[in-house]
Amino acid sequence: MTFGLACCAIEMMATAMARFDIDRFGAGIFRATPRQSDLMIVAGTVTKKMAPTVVTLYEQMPSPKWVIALGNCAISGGPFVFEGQYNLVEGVDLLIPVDVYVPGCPPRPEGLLEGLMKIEEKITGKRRFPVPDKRW
Amino acid sequence: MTDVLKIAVEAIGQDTLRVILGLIGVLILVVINALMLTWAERKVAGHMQRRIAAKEVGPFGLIQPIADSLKLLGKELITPMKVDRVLYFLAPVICFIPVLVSFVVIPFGEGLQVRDINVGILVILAFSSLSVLSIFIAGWGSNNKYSLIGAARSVAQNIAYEVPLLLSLLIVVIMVGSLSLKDIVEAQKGMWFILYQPIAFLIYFIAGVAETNRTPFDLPEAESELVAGFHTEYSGMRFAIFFLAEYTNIMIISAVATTFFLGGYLGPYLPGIVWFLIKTYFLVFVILWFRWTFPRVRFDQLLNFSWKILIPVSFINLIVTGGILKL
Amino acid sequence: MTKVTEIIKGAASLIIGMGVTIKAFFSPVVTVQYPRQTIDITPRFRGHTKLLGDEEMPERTKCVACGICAKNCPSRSIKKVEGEKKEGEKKKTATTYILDFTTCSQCGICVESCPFDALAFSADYNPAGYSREDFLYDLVKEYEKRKKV
Amino acid sequence: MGAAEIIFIIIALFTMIGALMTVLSGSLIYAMMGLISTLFGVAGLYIYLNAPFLAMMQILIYVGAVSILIAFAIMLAGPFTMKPKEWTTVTKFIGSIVVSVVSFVLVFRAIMQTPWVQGKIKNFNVTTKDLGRIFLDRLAFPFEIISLLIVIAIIGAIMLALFSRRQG
Amino acid sequence: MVEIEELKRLFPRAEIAEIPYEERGYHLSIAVEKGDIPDVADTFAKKGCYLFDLFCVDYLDFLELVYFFNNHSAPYRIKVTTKLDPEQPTAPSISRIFTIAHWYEREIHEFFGVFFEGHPNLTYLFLHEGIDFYPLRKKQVKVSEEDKKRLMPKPPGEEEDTFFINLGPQHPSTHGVLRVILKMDGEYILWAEPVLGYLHRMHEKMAENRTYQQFLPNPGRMDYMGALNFNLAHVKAVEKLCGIEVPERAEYVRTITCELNRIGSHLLWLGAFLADLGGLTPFLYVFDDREQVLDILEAVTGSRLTYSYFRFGGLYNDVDGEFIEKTKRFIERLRGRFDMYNRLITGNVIFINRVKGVGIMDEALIRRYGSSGPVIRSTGLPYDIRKKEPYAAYRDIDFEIPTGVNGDNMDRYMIRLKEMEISLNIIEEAINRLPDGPYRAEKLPKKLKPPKGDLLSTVESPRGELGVYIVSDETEIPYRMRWRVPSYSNLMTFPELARGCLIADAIAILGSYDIVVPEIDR
Amino acid sequence: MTGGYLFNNLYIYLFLALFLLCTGILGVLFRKTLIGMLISLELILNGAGLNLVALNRFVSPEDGYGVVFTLFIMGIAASETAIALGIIILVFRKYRHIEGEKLKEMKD
Repeated sequence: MTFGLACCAIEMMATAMARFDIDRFGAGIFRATPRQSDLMIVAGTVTKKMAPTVVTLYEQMPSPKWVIALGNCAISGGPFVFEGQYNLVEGVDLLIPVDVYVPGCPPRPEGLLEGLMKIEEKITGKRRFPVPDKRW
Repeated sequence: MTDVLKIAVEAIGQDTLRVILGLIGVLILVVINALMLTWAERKVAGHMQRRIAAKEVGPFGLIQPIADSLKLLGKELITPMKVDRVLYFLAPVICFIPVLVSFVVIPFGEGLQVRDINVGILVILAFSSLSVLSIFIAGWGSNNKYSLIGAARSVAQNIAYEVPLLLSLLIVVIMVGSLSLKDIVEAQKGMWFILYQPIAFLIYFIAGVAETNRTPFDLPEAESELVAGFHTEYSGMRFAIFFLAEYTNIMIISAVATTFFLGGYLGPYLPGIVWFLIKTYFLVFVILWFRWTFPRVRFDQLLNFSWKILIPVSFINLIVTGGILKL
Repeated sequence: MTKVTEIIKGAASLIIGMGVTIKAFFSPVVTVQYPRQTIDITPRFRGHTKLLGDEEMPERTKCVACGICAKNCPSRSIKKVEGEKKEGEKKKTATTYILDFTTCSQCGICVESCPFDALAFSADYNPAGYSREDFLYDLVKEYEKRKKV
Repeated sequence: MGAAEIIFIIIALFTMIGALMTVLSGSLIYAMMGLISTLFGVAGLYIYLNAPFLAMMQILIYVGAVSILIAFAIMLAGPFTMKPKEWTTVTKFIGSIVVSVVSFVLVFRAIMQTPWVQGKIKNFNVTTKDLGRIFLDRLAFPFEIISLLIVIAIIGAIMLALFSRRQG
Repeated sequence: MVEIEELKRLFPRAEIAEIPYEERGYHLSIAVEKGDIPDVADTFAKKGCYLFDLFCVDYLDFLELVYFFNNHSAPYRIKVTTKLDPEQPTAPSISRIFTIAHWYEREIHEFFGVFFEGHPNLTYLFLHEGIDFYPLRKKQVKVSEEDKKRLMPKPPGEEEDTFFINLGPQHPSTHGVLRVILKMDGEYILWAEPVLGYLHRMHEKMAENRTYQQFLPNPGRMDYMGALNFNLAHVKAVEKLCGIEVPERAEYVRTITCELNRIGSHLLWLGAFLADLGGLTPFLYVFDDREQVLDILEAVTGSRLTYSYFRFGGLYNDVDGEFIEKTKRFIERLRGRFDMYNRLITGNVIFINRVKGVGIMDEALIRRYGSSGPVIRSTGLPYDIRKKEPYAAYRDIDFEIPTGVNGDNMDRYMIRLKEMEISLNIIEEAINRLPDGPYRAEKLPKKLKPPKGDLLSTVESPRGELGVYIVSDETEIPYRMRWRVPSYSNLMTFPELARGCLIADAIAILGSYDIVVPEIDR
Repeated sequence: MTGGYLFNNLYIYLFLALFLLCTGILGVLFRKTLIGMLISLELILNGAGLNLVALNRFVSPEDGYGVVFTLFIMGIAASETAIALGIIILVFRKYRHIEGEKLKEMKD
């Protein structure tokens, strides 16, 4: 489902677009309603005001369901964590169970695709796709 | 017993067994067609947007729709709390009936017709109105404002577009003098009706696209406005049935257009069914093409277009055609 | 009459639009099929940081564990920088350098502020993992892993 | 009991239950559902009466137009109220039941006592062509009147809509 | 337009001082008693000024309300300040004179606890009831019980025949997490109210915790679409504050990259706008082009979205020949693509019918809201900071400002298309003139400790007039940093434009603003 | 009585038509809202139609007058619904409810 919160949403869109084409894996249909989604990609900062909505949306999804935390903000609050911060949930995994983390600020589209494969690996137990060379 | 059967057959119609077998065949066809079309939709969309689309699952991604449907089967069936349960359950069922019934009368090839009813086209038109009803019930039963707006839009849209659809088909019926689809196809032996009646064909096709709620007339499920419209609250298999019905509706609209205007199964060299499928799927492709080219029209524009342009034009067309035929 | 021409014009515009999409339909795709193909990552790509090796002594990194980067980091991503002074060397050598990538904003201030030019960006463009702790990189260990490859 | 008969009974029951649902259900939307099932049942009965054209017209006009209009009215009149209160007072309810039951009994007796003359032809078969002939030859005048009525109805509906828009 | 003598005569009690514009970024400073504020605002409103910004600074001894006025014909920025008692801060509301002040005042109320007399609805805008102190006060001040009651949102009264729709926070067309409450009568919108704060990331608070340098990555995350423009605004402000000279090459590269960024932003807007109207394919076509922009920018900055490329006194690293080569190729490519967009979108009769005559704005409305950017250029005002208060290399480059006539969605669309073409011209010109030399100032202080004072720096972001106001107190950390973001004042015109519209039109209008929610929420 | 089958029996159709009529009367009498009454009215019309067709089928199968008149009924029903809908909406706009009992003003 489309759940763009912030900067990373743009990269999420980029992943769906012609250059990277997430639809090749059959994951191309971004549904707007939680009822028809399997995977929630939390792309961006989750604020305390947003948190109840995130939880509701997660609960509205029919199981089996998965969650990707895309970007540093969704993983841990990212660069917006500082002492005395008052409006940030420091990681979406405090609210809902997260299956795969894709770090970066924002992550490249390849990161999201990699996350998708990680999800598949987690479900099926093996990786169908070749592992691209690790770059240092 | 044979005696009873005879009377039963007399009462119901022709060959019950044939009908039952045909229904099973139609069911299989419907499912395969819907699966094919979801795949085709993705591929068409993908290539129009210069990307590959479904590829990784199976050769050319052909296994993708099957994988998707299996996934949908395995999904949890959520019944949201505040829905009207009876209506919520009923809507997908009602949605599926017209789809099945309509296929019964469509002649796929010479003799390849489940049942030739002498009021064939009326059957399709009559039952197609049921799909509106299912959308209405789904929207009402979901207890969701977006769904309800979607349902309201759908009802208004269908009232508006049913009229030109009927009128443009009526022209062909007048020309042939029969309501049976088979007769209509046979009447096109010499010339396809699209050449006599291009305007009627256009009106029918536009109204048909509107009836199936496809872009640019996809207001009941307008994603950017109403989240997912009438099926916002549906998940899993129930949602899949809506999806199935939508794709089958596209197929029916195209098939009726083929039968009425493009000479149905008539064509040289190849067997009838091949011609029929080629023509039908070409029209389906055009509908998909529409979707991936145009933005959505606005609600009032949609209604104005029907009431102010399509209906007058098709009335004039009807009168002119009737006049010419009498002269 | 104007209305008729309007309708015809409108229909023509629609057909022109359809022409654009059908042309795209038959033109080649632009997709880069990750993971079978990958895009060339630019050498300036900013992934997480990495420690550079000393040219003279390749077994150690340039990092001397001064902690300037940790102080300058906007989001306190550099959790721990420790080093020890080995015999016969003037400077300290880093033994642990823990970067919490999940709070990093890839801004490059640490790279800029390092007085010894010990930091650089890695081209690790597609990290993904199953837990937060996967991204607590110990850059010294990473360096050793890299050396082996 | 053949298959046809079983189906017939099912259809008849369907019609009756639909009719009961139409009048007795508490919410308008269920009443509409009941009406639709009745309409379908009657259409099925028409098929048994060898009038398939009529059956299709029944579905086309009643289900396709009338019930959709009613749905529209429900939606416009009771927006987002799931169950508008339908139940009336008990006395009125009992009164209505008495009226309908008495009329039922009286008419039923009348039906049973009337000596119906059965037609000679066994196979009743009215084609669409025959219907057209009847419409335009022998019943041309009533047909025109009905057409006029529909035109008046359309004009009237438009007038009402315009009037209500001016008010709102 | 505004004469000092006249002002002195009108407000004898006020302290009026002219300010060196080159150093401080504004022209006039007026300190008034708080009772005079409505009169002052009224005077400026009559003179055709708009409220550029309204915010508060906490000086511990007193709270200072700062009003910035400006006008669209020739920039003349006027700072009006007034002092408030920190214990019981109250001020008169000017939301009747400038409608945008309605939201600014609500913001100040929840962040500082200033009570505005005569304000109709001082409820939560950004925050929620979980935060029980005023976040931007220097000393922690608890929200009083009375204030808490006031802050709780009042449930809008539901009448018969109407119903409410929550557009968002999770809705496909809100471009992020904006929530708009719509009161509907059937398909028609009777009343709309945006609810912000779902992405409030405390940038302004963070600025008070970080050094100027450490704040560098933040602006880019405020507006991730125009990251470089925001980056530039911050860098420019600090450079002015510290008196750092920027080498000319850096200025030119800044211009080029900013314009590339602007093109990228406009392209994405184009796609998103069409997606709002229901056409998905253009979205993918624009992304195809946008990927080219990203490739160019990534090759030089190392990042695809949030660049933080500009540094104080220059750039993060220099551009090379390949960059110029690639940019030139991109210019050619995009120029060729405009024809395709015109055939696919501009000429399409459905598109024209959807956007023409929808969401009409006029100058009076814009003045009340202080909107900016393509949104106001659509009404025919040629107001562009790149031209009116040139910065970076825009001083040397001549370009035209596209304007519309009707102020409807169609004009906004056409202007953005035209702006992309003009940006291409600017880039071409700048590349031709690109001087050699260092890309970064040589002598940079190790620690940035700007002198005491305040400063306003403005930049034309893809969405409009962006302003940074910095108060420095001679430390490494800004005392107060205020971001005046363009989307904020653009978005606030939505309730007025959406009234009486169909829901589909409202979504088209919302799409035509090109809002970026994190920028509004900050 | 023709044949031994239920569906070849005139009385069963007459009975069903009567049933529809009586439920319709019941509904019209006690339904509270105008729409409810309208729906019940449709039942009565359907009963009449069924009656006509059944009599046509069994009493005088030579011609199709019953069928034709049922078609007339359908036309009337459609126009009646359209008009009634208009009136109902008008009433709703004016009085904000559609309950028949409360509409005292109509009597004057």
